[in-house]
Amino acid sequence: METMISIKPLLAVLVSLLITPILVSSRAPNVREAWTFVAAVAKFLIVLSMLPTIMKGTEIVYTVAEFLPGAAIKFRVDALGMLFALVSSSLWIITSAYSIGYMRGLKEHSQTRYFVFFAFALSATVGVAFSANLLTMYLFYEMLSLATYPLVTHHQDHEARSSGRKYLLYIVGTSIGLALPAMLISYNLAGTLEFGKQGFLAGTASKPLIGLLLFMFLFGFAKAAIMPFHSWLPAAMVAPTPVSALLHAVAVVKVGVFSVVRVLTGVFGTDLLFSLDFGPVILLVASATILIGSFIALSQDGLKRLLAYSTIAQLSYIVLGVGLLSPKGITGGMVHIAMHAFGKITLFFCAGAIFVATGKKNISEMVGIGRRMPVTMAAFFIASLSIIGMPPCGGFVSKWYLVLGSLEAHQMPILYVLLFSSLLNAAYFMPIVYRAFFCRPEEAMFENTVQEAPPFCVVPLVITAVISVILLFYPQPFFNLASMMVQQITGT
Amino acid sequence: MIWQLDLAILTLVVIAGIAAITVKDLLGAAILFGAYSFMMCLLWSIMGAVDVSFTEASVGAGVSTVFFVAAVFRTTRRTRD
Amino acid sequence: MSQQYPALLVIVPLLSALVISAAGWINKRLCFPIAVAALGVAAYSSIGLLLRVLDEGAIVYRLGGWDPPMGIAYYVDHLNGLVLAVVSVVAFLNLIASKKSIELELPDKTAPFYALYVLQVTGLLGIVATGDAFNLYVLLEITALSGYAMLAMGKDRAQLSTLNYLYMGTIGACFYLLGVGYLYIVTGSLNMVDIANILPSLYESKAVLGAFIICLVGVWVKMAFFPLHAWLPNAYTHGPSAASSLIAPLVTKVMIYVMIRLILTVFTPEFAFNILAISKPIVWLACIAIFMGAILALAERNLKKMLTYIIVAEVGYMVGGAWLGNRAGMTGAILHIVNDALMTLCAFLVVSNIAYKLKGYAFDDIKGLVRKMPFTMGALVIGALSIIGVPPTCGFFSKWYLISGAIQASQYAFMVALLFSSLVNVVLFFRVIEICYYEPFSDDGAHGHGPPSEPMAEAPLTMLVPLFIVAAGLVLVGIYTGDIVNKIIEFAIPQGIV
Amino acid sequence: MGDLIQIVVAKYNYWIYITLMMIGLYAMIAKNNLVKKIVGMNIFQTAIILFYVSTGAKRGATIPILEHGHGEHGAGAHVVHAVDYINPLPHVLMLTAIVVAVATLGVALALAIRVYNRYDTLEEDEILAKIREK
Amino acid sequence: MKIIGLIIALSTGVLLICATGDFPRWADPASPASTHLSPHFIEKTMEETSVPNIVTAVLADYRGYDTMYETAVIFTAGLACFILLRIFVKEEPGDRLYRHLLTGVTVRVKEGTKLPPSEDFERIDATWTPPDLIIKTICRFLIPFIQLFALYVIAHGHHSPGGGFQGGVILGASIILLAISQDLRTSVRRMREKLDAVLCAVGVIIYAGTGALCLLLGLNFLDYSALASVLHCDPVTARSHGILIVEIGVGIAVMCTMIWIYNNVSSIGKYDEGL
Repeated sequence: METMISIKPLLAVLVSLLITPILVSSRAPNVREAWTFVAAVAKFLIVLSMLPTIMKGTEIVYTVAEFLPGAAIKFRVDALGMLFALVSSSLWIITSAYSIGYMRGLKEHSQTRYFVFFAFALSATVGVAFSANLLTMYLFYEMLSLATYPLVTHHQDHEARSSGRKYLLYIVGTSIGLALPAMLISYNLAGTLEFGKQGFLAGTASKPLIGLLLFMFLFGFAKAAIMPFHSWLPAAMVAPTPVSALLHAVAVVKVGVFSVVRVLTGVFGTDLLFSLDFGPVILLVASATILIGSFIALSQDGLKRLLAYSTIAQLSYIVLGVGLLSPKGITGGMVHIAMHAFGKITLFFCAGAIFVATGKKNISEMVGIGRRMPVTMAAFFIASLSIIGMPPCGGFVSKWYLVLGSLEAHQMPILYVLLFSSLLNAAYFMPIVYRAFFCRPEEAMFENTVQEAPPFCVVPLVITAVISVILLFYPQPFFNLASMMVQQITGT
Repeated sequence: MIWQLDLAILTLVVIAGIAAITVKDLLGAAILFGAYSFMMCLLWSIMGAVDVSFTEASVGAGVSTVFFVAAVFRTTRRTRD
Repeated sequence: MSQQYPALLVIVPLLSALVISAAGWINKRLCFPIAVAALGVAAYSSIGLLLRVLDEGAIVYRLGGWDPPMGIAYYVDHLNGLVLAVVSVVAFLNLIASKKSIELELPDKTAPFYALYVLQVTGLLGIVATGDAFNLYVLLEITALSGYAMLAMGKDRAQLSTLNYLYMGTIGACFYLLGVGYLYIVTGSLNMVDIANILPSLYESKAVLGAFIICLVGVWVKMAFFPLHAWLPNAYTHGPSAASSLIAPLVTKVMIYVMIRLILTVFTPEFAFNILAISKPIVWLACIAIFMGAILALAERNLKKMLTYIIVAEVGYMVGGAWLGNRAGMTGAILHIVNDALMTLCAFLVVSNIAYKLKGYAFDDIKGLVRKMPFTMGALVIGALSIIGVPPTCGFFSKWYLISGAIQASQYAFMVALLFSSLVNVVLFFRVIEICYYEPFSDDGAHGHGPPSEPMAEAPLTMLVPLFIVAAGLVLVGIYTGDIVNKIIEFAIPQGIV
Repeated sequence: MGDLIQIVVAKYNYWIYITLMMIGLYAMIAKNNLVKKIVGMNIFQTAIILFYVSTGAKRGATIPILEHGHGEHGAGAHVVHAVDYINPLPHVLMLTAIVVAVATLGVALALAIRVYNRYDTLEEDEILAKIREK
Repeated sequence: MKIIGLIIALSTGVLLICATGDFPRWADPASPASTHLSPHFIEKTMEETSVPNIVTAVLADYRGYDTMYETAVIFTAGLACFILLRIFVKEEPGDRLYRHLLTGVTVRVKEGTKLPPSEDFERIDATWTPPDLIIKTICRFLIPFIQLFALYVIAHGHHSPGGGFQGGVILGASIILLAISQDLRTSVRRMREKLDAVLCAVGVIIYAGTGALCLLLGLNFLDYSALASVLHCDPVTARSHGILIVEIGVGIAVMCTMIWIYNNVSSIGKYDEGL
């Protein structure tokens, strides 16, 4: 595994930070948004430019500052990080387009702050993706938590602030209370924090201590919304929809789950987890989250809250995949990061578009909306298929690999969990689509004045929907990255 | 040195000290503190610390007491303990 | 000239303080430039001194030309070189920042105030630099007296709380003096290094033990270590902003330094950690201090007073770290002296900016302040992040060392206490931030929607620029932690401690 | 019993200084009147000075002023024996301590006067009551 | 509170008593305190500084650095009392009382109008009480002698007990005595506030300046032997002279500070008639 030193990762992280002064200083909205676009595209291109190198199996490394032996501010781009960075940076472009439409459509206040912290959040996300050790990851993780706080509390009213408090309490509380001490303990055990191919904790501590650390890490990154540390996510739905879209489909929750995956593979190492057989523990937690999340989603009427619970459930697929500790399972989990991202962001976009166009938030009020907003609801349909994991959508690929993985690992119960949860997904998505399209005209709650949302809103969601279809037939970029990573991990 | 004298003065010092913090009148306390300091400086001169006792005589017994008295005149003599 | 840095460091401020107080009777406008020049020289020579120490190791400066232990000598090694630099730089920045607020709060007493200010800095620098146990006491008193005078110039109940501070401070200083006396009667010496050389034969003596305990208690009173902290919050809260923003960052930290010096140099670590089995109880006490400080801070509805309670908690950090008895903990304590001085300075400068523009700094007064003074609030956020301990601000790294020290010493209670106080700090500061950013400045503003109605009325530039320098310093120190630790603190801790 | 008396007699200065220090400390903590506290503070400090001076005492020695010193310093030729003179160092330290004590006293009194001008009483509890009712 | 105080005091006492157990016998010539450093001071002082009064030598030379700060402490205290108490009140409008010194009649001057410029009127307050004749005269008679004695104490500190502090305090006390026996205005007329305050600083400056001079002359701070080149004498005598110089500085500083503190305390910073 040869490595090359390049400043590109740092650039990829900084590019969106560097524009923040311009954003702050620029008074004219057009200038501001133009710059946002520039940054987004630049970030995407930088990430993309690293792709070939990674595909060649080379790793890109860059050390910023070292303040302790083994614990530096250091970037390393490997396949997994690449996968995640690709997803988030590409989606940022689309989301910023969408948020322009959304924010202008609703004439939201203090948009500058919004865009600035959006940029912050993206830097942090890519930083997490490229971090080479726990310390760097923790740094950007905290940065993300703090940068998203103003976005969550964007409306500044009482509800927003109380849920902001909840958000901060959960996220920062767990990261300081559990992840930080876990990190320190493992540093004092192993003397390093560098993610290794097979982790660095192997053979340094007794089984109970490893178990404790596993627990602390698993729940310490509460952004992964593993139950019982999940309830911040529905609360955070008060944020403007683009925020929910990006943060809860892409940035925040994915960062959380990405961190968990990183820790499981890079700190503990699959072999260690396997030998001490902690796999079942992870599987138990994950599948519990999946089922409970889906059940709660069934009972939701607010569209965004429903999506939030479905996110909670879907995230645990990824953890589950890694918990299977079998190559195919891990591959499936990693690919699911991408698949779920595209599917879920489409759904959020749709919810936002509906809100912009009609001001409706609840499912029960959306009868017959498909007639008025056919494009939106078509996209919604496709995306929900992807989430359920049915062809012709990308979600199918990842689900398929998860199933294979569970077979490979001889975890029959997990197989049932997967199938059952897919049924549940269908059970809470399909009624919406059904009501939207197939209802008698007199039931329709919308008069003819209602139109599609502004193009700025519609185009992005169409794009993402299309992409999530394409991903079924052409999942290679993400798939190859994932399988490369798996090869490195398992050495097979 | 004459240890009886030394002992006597030591006792006197303690008595003066206790009296200074127990007397129910701040002016009295100030004066008793002056007495205390003066005993102290006698004690030190017995121990041969001439410079110290000289300083204590001028500073402790002299100026400090004057400060106390001035302050008490400017505030009040009343005290509950 | 660089041979004379240790003397210049202390003498220039002293002389200029005298000149200031004399010049005040001739022309008030002379005072500030003189003070700035003096502290500038002090800062320059302290940094030069630190560089020299880094080059050629510890420096001994014989005052009066007498060899220690006959005369008084300055010992400047890596430890106090670092602290000297911090003290002088902090004092210098704060002086520049406080000019306006001094002129606002004490219009007719500026000259003596500057004189007292510089005297205070002189005392602090002397305490840090000196190698003589009794000399330290005298300088302690200079610091204390000038501090009382400055703090008592504040508003409402300042005098009363300062008087209590005076009682406690005197008790503390006298205890320290008594401890030195006990050391003197058994060793016959006052020079720290000399005492350290004589002590090993006397480790069993009860007198040495008594001396150690008395000194420690005295220093604890001075540094407001729980449960001896009662005087601090009121005294610091009601003082004038210039005074509290000088005293709050420096005095407690310098007393921590004194404690570490007592442990490391006077009563060698061997005695403090191995022969006496008191480190565990003290760490427990530190945990209680941290908990209490955090909880009391939660109860406050006043920004400045909240900060004073945070100081109490931070003192707990450093005492606990120093008494963990291992290298990591000691490193964390020393590093935290630097960081906490900067963090506290940042926070208190913010408070003095607020006090300069607003009538008060209670939570009700600072609603929606961000629209009025955005830059100050930005600095507050950075300071808050550092106090919470979010990377890459410096607060995180000292906490890192402290916690790993706690883990190595398997003092998990201390670790828990640290994490707990970090969490409480999150709550504290995000409460403040929420109030400052989201509360409508005036009641008519409907939850801050629509364009900000409040015109910007930011503090003058002379107050903002130092604030920004400090805020930037918080991040820079954080990034260069590695160098500070490996180049300075490594050598400040004797090899005996592992 | 006998050796107890021995100890008591051998160190009675120390016992007395401890007593005085306890008196002072008690006054500083327990007294309610601000000026009384200041008196206690001074007693406290003086007790410590007594302790130091006692450490300097030396049996069979005279005050630390050289006898043949008068006249010009050629007299330094006279040989001086340490046992003949009391240890001067504690005296020096205590000169400093006395001056510090009086300095502290001045500041304390000034503060007490300020407090009195504000609250019109020197009793701590009454002051606190006034603050609370404000 | 009393209970807590008692407990704390007693526990401290117990601690100290325990610690006292290992002390050397009181006044034991063989105790470390008398054998470690002091012999050097006692035996070497004469040849190193040519000052017979060892205390003075150690005070102002061996540990001169301490003493400089002790002077600074005094100065700080004066400054503190000043900043705490002094109130610069405007001459409040209203009638003023003057007293004719020879006849003792009190004249009330209406607001705005002025008194004919003459020496034998003195300004008084409503609370003015005539000073007792005997006390006044005796103090007037005593004060010069007190001051003379103080000067002697300062000057003769090399050879006999005394020195800067004691002399300074006595000098200050003489002025304070004047203020008590007559009134503050009289003493302030002798010793103006401004002069007093400046002299405080000057006193300490003399001390620190001497040290700085040594530093400029190429030796360490406060190393008086550097003065030899200035005073044209051998280093040892230079030390002796240096000690004298700084003692004078200390005397000035202490005197003025004592007066300063007294004036502020006794008149609550108003500088009226005082007690």
